[in-house]
Amino acid sequence: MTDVQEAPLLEVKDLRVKISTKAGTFYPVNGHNFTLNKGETLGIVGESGSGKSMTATSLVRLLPKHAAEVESGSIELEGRDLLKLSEAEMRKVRGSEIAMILQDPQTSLNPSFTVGNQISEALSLHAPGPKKTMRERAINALRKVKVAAPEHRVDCYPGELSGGMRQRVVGAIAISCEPKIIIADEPTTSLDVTVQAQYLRLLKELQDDTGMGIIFITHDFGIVANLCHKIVVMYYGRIVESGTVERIFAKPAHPYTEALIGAVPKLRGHEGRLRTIKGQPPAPMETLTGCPFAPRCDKADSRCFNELPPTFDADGDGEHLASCWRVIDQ
Amino acid sequence: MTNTPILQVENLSKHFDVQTGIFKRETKTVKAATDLNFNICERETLALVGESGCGKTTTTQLLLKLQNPTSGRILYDGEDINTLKGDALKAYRSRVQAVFQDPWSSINPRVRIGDFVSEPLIVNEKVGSNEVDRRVNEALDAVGLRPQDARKFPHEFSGGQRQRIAIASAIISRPRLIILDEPVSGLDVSIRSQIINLFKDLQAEYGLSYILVAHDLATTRYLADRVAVMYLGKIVEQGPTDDVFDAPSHPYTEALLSAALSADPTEKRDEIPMTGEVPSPLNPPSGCAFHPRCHRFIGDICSTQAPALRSHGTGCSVSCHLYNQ
Amino acid sequence: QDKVVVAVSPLGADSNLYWTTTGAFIFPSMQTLVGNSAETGKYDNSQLAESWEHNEDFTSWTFKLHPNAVFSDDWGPVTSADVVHSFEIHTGDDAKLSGISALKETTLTAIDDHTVRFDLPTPDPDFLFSHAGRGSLVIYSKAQFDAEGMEGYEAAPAGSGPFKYEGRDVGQSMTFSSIKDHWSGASPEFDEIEFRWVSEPSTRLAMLAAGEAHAVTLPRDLRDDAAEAGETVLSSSAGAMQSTMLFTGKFMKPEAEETRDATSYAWADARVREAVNRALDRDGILEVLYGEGVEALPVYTMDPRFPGYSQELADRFDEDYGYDPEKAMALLKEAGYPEAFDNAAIPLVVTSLAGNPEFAQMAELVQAYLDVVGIETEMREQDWATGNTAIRGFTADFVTPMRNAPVRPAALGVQIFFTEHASPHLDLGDPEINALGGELLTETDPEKRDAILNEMFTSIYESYAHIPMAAVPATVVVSSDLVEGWTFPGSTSSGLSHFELIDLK
Amino acid sequence: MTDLSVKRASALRLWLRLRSLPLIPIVILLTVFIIPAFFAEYIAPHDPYVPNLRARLQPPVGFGGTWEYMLGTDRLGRDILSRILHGSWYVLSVSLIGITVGVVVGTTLGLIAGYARGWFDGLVMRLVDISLALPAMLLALALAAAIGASFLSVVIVVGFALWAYFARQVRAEVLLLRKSDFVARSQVAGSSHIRILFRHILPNVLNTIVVLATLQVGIAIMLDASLSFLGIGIPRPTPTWGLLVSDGRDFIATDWWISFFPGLAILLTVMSANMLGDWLREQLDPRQRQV
Amino acid sequence: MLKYLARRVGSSLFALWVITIIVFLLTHLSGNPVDALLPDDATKQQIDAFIRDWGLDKPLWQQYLTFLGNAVQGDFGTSLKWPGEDAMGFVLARMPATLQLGGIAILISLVVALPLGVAAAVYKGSPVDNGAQMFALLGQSIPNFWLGIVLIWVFSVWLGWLPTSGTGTFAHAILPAIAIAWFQVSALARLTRSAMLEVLDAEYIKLARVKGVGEFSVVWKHALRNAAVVPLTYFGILAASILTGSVVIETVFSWPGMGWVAIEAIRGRDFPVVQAVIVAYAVIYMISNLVVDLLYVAIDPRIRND
Ligand SMILES: Nc1ncnc2c1ncn2[C@@H]1O[C@H](COP(=O)(O)OP(=O)(O)OP(=O)(O)O)[C@@H](O)[C@H]1O
Ligand SMILES: Nc1ncnc2c1ncn2[C@@H]1O[C@H](COP(=O)(O)OP(=O)(O)OP(=O)(O)O)[C@@H](O)[C@H]1O
Ligand SMILES: [Mg+2]
Ligand SMILES: [Mg+2]
Repeated sequence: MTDVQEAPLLEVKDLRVKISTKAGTFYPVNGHNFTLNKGETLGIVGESGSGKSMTATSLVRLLPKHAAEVESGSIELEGRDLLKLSEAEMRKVRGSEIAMILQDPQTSLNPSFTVGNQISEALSLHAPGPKKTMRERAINALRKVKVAAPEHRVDCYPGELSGGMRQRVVGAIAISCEPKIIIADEPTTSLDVTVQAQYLRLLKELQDDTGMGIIFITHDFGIVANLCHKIVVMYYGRIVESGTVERIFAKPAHPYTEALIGAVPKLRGHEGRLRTIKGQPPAPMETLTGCPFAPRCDKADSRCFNELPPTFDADGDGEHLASCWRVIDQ
Repeated sequence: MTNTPILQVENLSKHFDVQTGIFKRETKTVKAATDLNFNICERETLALVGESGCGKTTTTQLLLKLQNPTSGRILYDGEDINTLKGDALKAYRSRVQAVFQDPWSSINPRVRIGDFVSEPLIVNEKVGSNEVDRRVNEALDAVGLRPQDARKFPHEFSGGQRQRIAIASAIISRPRLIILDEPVSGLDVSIRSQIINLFKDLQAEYGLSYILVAHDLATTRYLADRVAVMYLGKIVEQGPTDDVFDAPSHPYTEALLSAALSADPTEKRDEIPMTGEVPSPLNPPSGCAFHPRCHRFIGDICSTQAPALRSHGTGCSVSCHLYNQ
Repeated sequence: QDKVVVAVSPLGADSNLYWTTTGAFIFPSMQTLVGNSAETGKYDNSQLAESWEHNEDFTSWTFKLHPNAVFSDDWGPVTSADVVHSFEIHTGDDAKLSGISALKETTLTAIDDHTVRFDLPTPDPDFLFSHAGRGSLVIYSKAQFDAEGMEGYEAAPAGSGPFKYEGRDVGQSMTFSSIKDHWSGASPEFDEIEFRWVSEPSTRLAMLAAGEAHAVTLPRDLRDDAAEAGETVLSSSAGAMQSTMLFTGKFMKPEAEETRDATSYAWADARVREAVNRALDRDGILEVLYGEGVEALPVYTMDPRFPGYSQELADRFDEDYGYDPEKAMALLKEAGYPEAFDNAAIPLVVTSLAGNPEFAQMAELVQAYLDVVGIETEMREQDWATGNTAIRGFTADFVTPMRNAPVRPAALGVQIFFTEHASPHLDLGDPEINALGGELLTETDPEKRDAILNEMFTSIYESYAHIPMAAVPATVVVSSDLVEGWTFPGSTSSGLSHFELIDLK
Repeated sequence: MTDLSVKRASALRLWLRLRSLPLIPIVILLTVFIIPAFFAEYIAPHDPYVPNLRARLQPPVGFGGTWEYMLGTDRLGRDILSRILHGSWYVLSVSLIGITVGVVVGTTLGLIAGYARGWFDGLVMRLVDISLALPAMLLALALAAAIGASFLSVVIVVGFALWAYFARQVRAEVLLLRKSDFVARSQVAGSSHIRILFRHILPNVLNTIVVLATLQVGIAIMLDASLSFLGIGIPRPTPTWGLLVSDGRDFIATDWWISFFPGLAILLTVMSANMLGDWLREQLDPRQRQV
Repeated sequence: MLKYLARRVGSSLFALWVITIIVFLLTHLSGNPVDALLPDDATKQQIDAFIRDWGLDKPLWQQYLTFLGNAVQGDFGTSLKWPGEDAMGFVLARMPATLQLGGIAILISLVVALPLGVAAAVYKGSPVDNGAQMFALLGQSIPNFWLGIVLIWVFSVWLGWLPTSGTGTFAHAILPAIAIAWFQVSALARLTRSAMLEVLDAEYIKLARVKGVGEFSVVWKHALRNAAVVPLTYFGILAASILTGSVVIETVFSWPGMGWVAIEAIRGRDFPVVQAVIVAYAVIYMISNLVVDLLYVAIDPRIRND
C-alpha cells in the first residue's frame, strides 16, 4: 500500500482464544495471524458465530471473564506485546491507544449519563485536564463527528438522540483520545442505508485526518468492498483467507470466500439464481477433522475431509493467504 | 403475469396518537401512513422500501388486518376487507399470509413445528387430520425440511431453518399473497441467499404474489417486480423495479440508491450526500417532507406545498415538484 | 434502686377514666372504699373507709372515711363530697364498668364530711364487692374536677393511694411516683414504679432476664423456666381465679334430655356429662396447666372465702369426679353415645381471653382425654368477641373454657354462670337452680343464704352441669436479684395489687 | 448433520439437564415435606395429638433425650417429630391450595387484563394496587374474625396475598407477548382470540407461573406461620408447622427444641422450594436455553 | 406533570374508596364489639345503650355512608378500647413510630442488600456469590417472629447489648428493624443481583471497559446506576411488606406503632381504630408508590425520554 515499509501498527501472531463452558471447550479464535498498518483498514468478515467479535475483544483483552482466555500467541502494538501488560497498563491502552466501537448504538451508551459526561469520562481518563475545559472538549469531539448543535447535544441523555446520532456519539468517544487503532464491531448493522453511508464517510475522513488504523468487523460485503484495504475471512474460528480487497474480490482463493461473495445479490444487474452455500456452519463444539468447511464445500475431496489445510500463499507474494488444499493443487 | 389485481389499496392512511413528554401529557399524531395507493397483481412482487420508521411495517399490518386503517380502503378481489365476515373473512385469512423478520420471535417456542405450520389451515378450513398431515409434509418439503421435523420444537432449529418453517406455515393454506416484512434481514449472508432463492422458487411453483419490505436494496432489486419508495408515511415514487433503480426520479430515491453499497470494490459510486437529520415523524417538515435534506431543493414551493403523486414516464409515478409542470 | 418496672400483658381498655373501662385496671394511685388484706384477701379498711356497717336486711350501708386521707397534688382531704361525685360519674351514661349495675339503683347520701350511706332497693349482702373488687367504685377528687374538669382526669387524675400518677404512654406504659409521708403510713422503698404492657410472654421473660423488669406475669411453663433460671415465683395469698369448662346452651331444661334433637347437645344427657368429667385426669391436666399445688375445684364459683362453701363436696370430689376412663366408657355406652345422638361431635371452642393462654392447652388436653374414651370433639379457635357473640345469641352449642377472676362472691358468681338471673345467656335452663337463684335474690338471712347456695352448688355438682377445673392463685415472677418479696392477695382482675409492699433487695 | 449426531446431541442435552438437576433440594423436599405429607401415619412413631403427661418436655437425642422421642416432646408430652411429620400434610395443602387460588385468580385476571387492555385492565390493576395496599395480616385478622379462623380462611388469605403478584407478572408478560411476532402471525392465520390466548400466550407464561409458584411456597408457609403466631391460623390441635413454631416461641431460650425443629422443617422446605424455583427459572429462561 | 399527578392521585383515591368498603364490611361482619367491650355480665340496658351510641342498630349502608362521610373529614370516631382517643388521631400518633421502624428497616435492607447483591453479581459463581445466595435464601425461610425472639435472647439477654423491647432510644429500634429487614434483605439482594447481572452484560458496560474505565467505577457507577431501577421498582412492594412485617414484629417488640395498634384494635373489636389503621396503611402505601414513580423519573432518564 505505502511505498515506505513501516513497522506494522498492530501485529497479531498465532492468537488462540479458548472458551471453556460446562458443555465443553472450543477455540473461537484459532491461530490468527494478521497485521494492520497505519492508516489502513482491515475488514474481518464471516458468518455469525465464526469468532469475529471474539477476535476483536481479545485484542483489547476484554474477553468474558471465567469463560474465555487467551491460550497462546501475541498481540503487538507498535512492538509492545499487549498480552504481557498488567491490567492497569492495559487499561491505559484501552481508549487511548486502541478504541472500540460496539455493535449496537442503541445499547452501547449508558442511558443514565449525559452524552457529555460519557465523552469527558474517556477524556479525563487518558488526557486529563481542568474540569472546566472538559465540557468544551466534549463539544469539540461531538463537532468532529459532525453532530449538529453540539453545545445542546452535549447535555442530552442517549435516549434523546436518534440512532444515527447515538452511533456518532460512540464514534466521538472512540476518537476523543486520538487512538492509534479503532476496532469497529459491526457498527452500522442497525442503521439505515443512508445513515450508514454518512457514518462510513465520517470514519473515512477521520482516518484520513489522523492516520489511524481501523479494524472493521462486518458481514456486509458492501462495506468491505467500499471501505477496507485488507480482508480477513473467518470460518469456524479460523482465518481461511486473507489479502487485499481487490485481489480477494477479483480472485477468491478459498471456496468459502468465493461462495460468500457469490451469495450476495447485486445492486446492479440481474442473475438467474443466487449462489448458495449448502448446510450450516458447524456448532462450536463439534469435533471436525480436516477442513471445517469441507462438509459444505462443493469442491471438497477426501483429503479435505481428513487433513486440516495449512495456510498457503496463494499468489506467491505473501499478500494473499488462504488455507485450502486447492491452492497448491492448482 | 396476469393483470388482475388481488389487492387494491385506496387512499389508505393510518395515524397514531402518541403521548409524549414527561408523564405523557402531550398528545401528538404520528402519520405512519398517509394516502397510500397501490395495487398488487397475481404473481407479482411489490417492494416497499424506505428509511426506518417510514411506515412500511404499518402498511403491511393494515393489509394483514392487524390494525385498522384511519381512513381509506383495502379491496380484496374488489371487496373491502373491513367488511369481510364469516367465510369471506376466513378466505382472506387463508389466502393472505405473512413472514416476519425475526425467525426467533415469529415462532411460538412452545408449539410443535407441525402444529405451528398447520395453524392457518386448521383455523380456516375444515380438513381431516390425515389431510393436515399430508399438507404439512408437503409444505415442509417445499421449503426443504423433512417430515419428521414436524414433531420437533422450534428451539431445535437454526435461524435459517426457522425462517423456512415460517415460510412453510405461510404457504400451507395455498395463499395468493404473502407479505414479507424484512424476511431476510435477520439472517446470515449464506442463509439469506438460500431463502431468497426459496422465495423465487415458491413464486414460480405456486404462482404467489409478494409484498416485500426490505432494507437491503440489492435484495429488493433481485426479488421485486415493482417498487414503492416511502418517505415519512408517503409513497414518493413507484414503478417497475428496473426503471426505478436504473433511473430514479425522486431525489430521495436517488439519494437512497446512491447510499447503497455495492459488494464490488471495482464499482465506483458517486454518493449523493444527504444533509440534515432524519426528521422525527412527530414533527414532519412542512411542504414536501424531504425538502430539508433534498439536494435538488428548488425553492419555497418545496417547503410550503406538498407535491402530489403523479405518473411520470412509463409506469412510474413520482411525487416531487420537479416533475410537476 | 429507685424505679421498679412491672411488665404485664396489655389491658382490655386503657384509660385514666376508670368507669369507661370494663374494670381491668392497674392503678396504684387510686383507691376504693374497701380494701383487701394482703395476707388473706379478706376485706379490710386499708383503703378509704375506716369502717362500715349495714342494716339488718342489707339495704343500707354506711361507710366512715379515714379522716386523714388526702389526695395527691394538694387537692385536699378525701371527703363525702368526693365519694358522691365519684358515684355520679361511675353511674353516668358512659360507664361501662363491670358490676356497676349494682350501684345504679342505689342512692347515696352524704351524712357528714366523712360519712356516706348507700341505700339499696334490694338487699345485697355482697355489697362490699362493689367497693373492693372488680368494677368497684373508685374515688376521684371533686376539687380537681371543679378546677380542671374532665380534662384534668384525663391528663392526670389525683388519687389518694400511696403512689402519684406521673404519666402514661398509651398502650405502652404508665408511671407512678411514691408519695413520701402517705396518709396511710405506707412507705414504698422506691421512688417510682412503671408498668409496661408487653403482649409477648417471652419478651416479658426476656425483660426479666435482661434485668429490664423487676416483676413480670408469665404463663405457667415460662414460670417454671424462670424458676429454673433462678428467678422467684410469688403466688397470691388467696385464690385469684377459678377456671372451668362450661357447657353452653340451656341444655338442662327439662325437655332437653328427652327431646335431644331439639337442642342437639350431646351433653344434654347427664351420663355424657359425667363421662366427660370422668374421662379427665384432672391432676395431670392441672399440673400441666398450673403447676403443682393447684387444687381441683369441686364447683366453679364456690369458694371457701364466701358463703355456700361445702366441704363435703370437696371431700367427695375425687370419688364422683375422679379419673375413671372405664366408668366413662360404660356411661357412654349406656347413654348410647354417639350412635343415638344427632350432634355427636362436641365442639370445643377456645377463646383468646386476655391473660389466659392456658385455655388453648386446656382444650387440647381435654380433647385428648375425651378422645381416649371415645368422645368425639371438634376444636374451634375463636376470639373472645366472636365466642361471646355466639353465647349471647343463644346459638351456643359448644364447650368452652371460662374463668372467674377475681373470684366473685359465691352468690354473684353462681348467678352469672349458672342461672338466668344475672347473665341470661349462660343459663343452664335448670328450673330448680333458677328457682333457688330467685330465692337467693331476696333472701337476706346469712344462714339461709348459705343453705340456698349450698343447695345450688350441690345440685350443680351432682348433675355434672359443668367441668370444674381449679382455683388458681395469681402469680408473678420477680427478679431474684432485685426483689426480696411481695405479698398481694390476688383480688384484682390482673391479680396484682399492694405495690407499696414490693420489697427490694 | 447426520441423524446419529442429532441423537447424540439430544442425549447430551438430556444428560446436561439431569446433571444440573438440583438434587439436594429435591431430596430435602421429598424427605421433609412431600413423603411425610402422604405417609405420616405410617412413618410417625407416635400419635401427634395424644399428650403423654409423663413425658413432658423431653429434650431431643443428644441433649439428654431418648430415641423414643428423637426430637423431644412439647409441653403436653407430644412427640415433636410425629407432629412435624403430620403437620407437613397441612402445610402442603395450605400452600398448594393457597397458591393454586392465587395462580388461578391472578393468572386469569392478568391474562385477560393484559390481552384485552382497556377498562378491564385498569380495573384489574387497581385491584392489584388495593390488594397490595392491604396488609395480608390485617385482612387475615378481619377475616378470621368474620368467618372464624379455619383452614378455609388461611387458604383465602394466602390466595389473597399472592394473586396480585401473579396478576402483575402475568399481565406484564402478556403485554409483551401480545406484541410478539408469533401472536401477530397467528392473527394473520386467522386464529380467534381464545385460540391465541390459550394456545399461544398461556403456554408462554406458564414458565413464569411455575417459577413464581415455586418461589411462593416459601411466602405461603411464612404467612401460615405468621397467622399462627397471631392466633388466627389453622386452629389447634392441627400441628401445622406455623403453629408448632408459634407455640414453642416462648421457650426458645429454654426448651428450644419445641420450636427449633419445626422451624428447621420450615427452613429446609422453604429453602429447597426457593432453590428449586431458582433452578427452574434458570432452566426455563429462554435466554439461557438458547446458548 | 400536574395532569399525570392528578390521574395517579385519582386512581389511588379510587383504590382507597374500595378499601374503605372492604374494611367497613369486614369489620362489621366480624364479631360484635358489644362483646369485646362490655363486661360479660353486662345488663340488657347497658348493651342497648351501647348499640344506640355506636349506631349499630342502623342499616348497614346507612352506617357506611355515615362512616364514609366522617372518614373523608378524617373522623373515624373515637376509640372504644382507648376511651377518649380520636381513632385517626390515635393511629396517626403511632405512625411516626412505624415509619421510623420502617425507615430504619429500609435503610438496613439497602445497606446490606445492595452490596451483597452487587458482590454476588460481580463474582457470579464464586464462593461470594454462593454465600450471598445462601444468606438470601436463609432470609426468606425464617419466620420473622421467631427471628425476633431469637434476636431478643441473643442480643438483649445473653449479650446484653440492646434493650429487649419498647421505645425510647435509637438502640430500641435496632432489633425490631433487623427483624423486619431480614426478609427484605434477601429479596432485595436477589433482585439486585439479577438486575446487576443483566446490566453487567450490557453493551454500555463493555464500552465503559473499552474506554479504560476502572473496574470499581464500572460496577459502582455505570452498572449500579442502571441496575438500581429494579430494586426501586420493588420499593412499592417493599413498603407493603414492611408494613405487613411490622404488624407481627411490633407485637413481639412491644413497639408502639401502627402494627401494634392494628392487632390490639382488631383483637379488641375496636372498629373505629381498625378502620383508621387500615386506611392509614393504605394511604402510606399509595403515597410511597407515588413517590417511587416520581423517583423513577429522577433516577432514570430513559423514562423521561420515553
Ligand atoms: N461468553 C461466551 N461464552 C461461551 N461462548 C461464547 C461466549 N461468547 C461467544 N461465544 C461463542 O463464541 C463463538 C464466536 O462468537 P463471536 O461473538 O465472536 O461470533 P461473531 O463472529 O462475532 O458472530 P456475530 O456475527 O453473530 O456477531 C460463538 O460460537 C459463540 O457462541
Ligand atoms: N402502535 C404505534 N403507536 C404509535 N406509533 C407507532 C405505532 N406503530 C408504529 N408507529 C410509528 O409509526 C411510524 C412508522 O412505523 P413502522 O414500523 O411502520 O416503520 P417501518 O418503516 O416499518 O420501520 P422499520 O424499517 O424500522 O421497521 C414510526 O414512526 C413509528 O414510531
Ligand atoms: Mg459479533
Ligand atoms: Mg418495520
